[in-house]
Amino acid sequence: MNRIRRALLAALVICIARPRAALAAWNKDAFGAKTAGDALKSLGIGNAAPSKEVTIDAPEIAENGAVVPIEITSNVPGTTALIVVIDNNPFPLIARFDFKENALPFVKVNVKMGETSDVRVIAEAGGKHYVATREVKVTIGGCGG
Amino acid sequence: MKPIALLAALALTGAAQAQDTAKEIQRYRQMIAEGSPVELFEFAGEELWKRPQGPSNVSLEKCDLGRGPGVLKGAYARLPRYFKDADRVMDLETRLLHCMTTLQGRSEKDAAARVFGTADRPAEMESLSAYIAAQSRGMKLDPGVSHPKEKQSIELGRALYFQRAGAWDFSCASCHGEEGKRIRMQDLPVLYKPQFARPVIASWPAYRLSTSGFITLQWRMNDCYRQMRTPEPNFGSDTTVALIHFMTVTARGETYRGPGNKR
Amino acid sequence: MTRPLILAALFAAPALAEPTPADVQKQMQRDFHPRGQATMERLAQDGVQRVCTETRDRPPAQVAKALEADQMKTIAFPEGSLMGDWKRGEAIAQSGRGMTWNDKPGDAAGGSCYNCHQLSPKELSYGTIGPSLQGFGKTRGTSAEVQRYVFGKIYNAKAYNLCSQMPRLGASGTLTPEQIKDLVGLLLDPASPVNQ
Amino acid sequence: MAGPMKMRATLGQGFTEVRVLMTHPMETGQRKDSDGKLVPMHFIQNLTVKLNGKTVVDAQISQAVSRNPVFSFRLKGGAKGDKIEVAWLDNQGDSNSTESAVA
Repeated sequence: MNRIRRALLAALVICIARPRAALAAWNKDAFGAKTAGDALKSLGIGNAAPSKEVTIDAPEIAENGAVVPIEITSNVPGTTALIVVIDNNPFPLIARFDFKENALPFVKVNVKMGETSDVRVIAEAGGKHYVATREVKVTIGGCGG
Repeated sequence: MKPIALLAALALTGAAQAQDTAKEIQRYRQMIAEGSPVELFEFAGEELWKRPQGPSNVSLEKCDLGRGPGVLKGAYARLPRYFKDADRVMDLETRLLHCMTTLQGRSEKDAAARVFGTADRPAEMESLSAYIAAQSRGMKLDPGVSHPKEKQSIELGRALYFQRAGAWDFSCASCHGEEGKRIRMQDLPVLYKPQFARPVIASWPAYRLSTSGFITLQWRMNDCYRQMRTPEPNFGSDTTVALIHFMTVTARGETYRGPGNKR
Repeated sequence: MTRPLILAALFAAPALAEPTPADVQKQMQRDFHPRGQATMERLAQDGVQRVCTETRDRPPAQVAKALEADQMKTIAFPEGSLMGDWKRGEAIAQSGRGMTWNDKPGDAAGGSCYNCHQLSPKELSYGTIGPSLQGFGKTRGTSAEVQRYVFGKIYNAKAYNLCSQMPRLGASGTLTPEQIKDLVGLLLDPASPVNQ
Repeated sequence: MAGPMKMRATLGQGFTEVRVLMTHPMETGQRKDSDGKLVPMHFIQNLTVKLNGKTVVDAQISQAVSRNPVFSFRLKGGAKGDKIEVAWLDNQGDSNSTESAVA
């Protein structure tokens, strides 16, 4: 009886919690932060150690800041999340990817850059943080096509 | 924006670094090509190709792009060419317009009402171009060159390329006439010379990064004439087709690798 | 069996003849429509455009001389100093607006100068169709003749080099004489960034 | 009113590569339209990748991801026919998802 009740209750909780959890999962404070430091603080990231195990593949020069391709990977064992920060963007936090056991800590995506800036990628593994930094220069062009 | 600081830094460095810059920009373009949303347009185009429309309520699937009704594989690489049923040379967009009017029973006015779209609302013609052009990837550009009307069209295209007109006396060659020139930072290919026409023509139509829209060769002709300060060319006119035809013939033999990506 | 071949040959012969500028103009009249301020008259070639098209920008010296002299007559040189405000000149040089079918006729146009020329060292996004004009006034000074030359060249480049790729910015009604004076200032004023 | 999505999942060397394209304006709220009015913020915030029904990637993203986002992810192992599902949710409550089998 008790077990059934508990199971029902659990199901109910899941039903209610699920859509809300999906919405709440977007970290408003972190994404609304105006500096990289504040954004990382909101994500609970303090000191991140520079690491060669975190890699950022990005062009050194992007002709168009509206589309800057980046490819990020972590070879730190047990990486569970990758966080992307672009220091000079008005809202520096770009993305947080959480990986479950069947996913490799790898993402390729196009991002917007307002100006030349450092791109930082932080890997989370076993409660510790590791960081890689890479500068991408943004230029403009002529009249196009 | 700090492009100025960047460019200053670039200007101060030597030739070796200028070469690195070119290499890096090349790498940027390569990465862009790998992660381009161009497939979204191909996908939307496929739906449009198969969607019944117009008074006849039929799809474009029976449209003959030169290789027989409904044959898409390699069709784009063989355009522009002469079509007997229309008795004229047509490029892809002109031919699509023809199919919209003949097969779907739409008026030309309706079918050509909105041929250039925006990022928010791509034009039918743009998505269809993406879908159809993609099915010529890996094939050699082989536009029609033997029919008298094809020869006529190529010659007209060549003459148009050098025709000075408009409020600013420009011809196509005013900007695209000499090697190694650029407008602002944009390189200007000399499109009557094969070595320059080949890579350019082989990547049109294309996704345009700066506007997030899809652009076609008819759009390119239109917007060049706008900047040349002439009146507006009619969509699918002999003039626009002849220019596209001339440049495609100049690029003949190149392997088609579009739809591409433009800045 | 030979008949189609002969027919094809008959067709092919006239088709191969290269269309003349007049033929092309006729074709364009059929294939364009007016839009905004861009009227159909713009397709009609004047003598300069026709000669430059026919000769692929290499007109015989005699013809060039005569037509250049005609073009010189179109230039309305204002009285007094021709050197305007370089700051306004810089803005005009930067702007690429004006004369297209989607520019409003009354709005101020620009000279599109940076599209083709290097001018101020601060602007690194410049074109290379025309020569670099960086430091232009440094060696030439600001004498009345130099001012007159620069004003005239911008007003009607074809008066100095018949088949130049540069638009006739004054003669075409793109820029006002006041705007051209500001561009003269940009090129010649010792305080202009062009001469730093 | 979500536009088309497209996904391809292919077996790579020791992993499955998932490439997904989405039609989305990713408006930053700072861009002005042709009338000079600010276009309201409109961007994808959450993205999930599921492998055979189980979430494997859970992403939160900002308006600084480029218009018409294209993502690539890599999943461990994987076999032909495995079901991949990608879904997104934006700040205006719009959502979309797509499904495909590993090829």
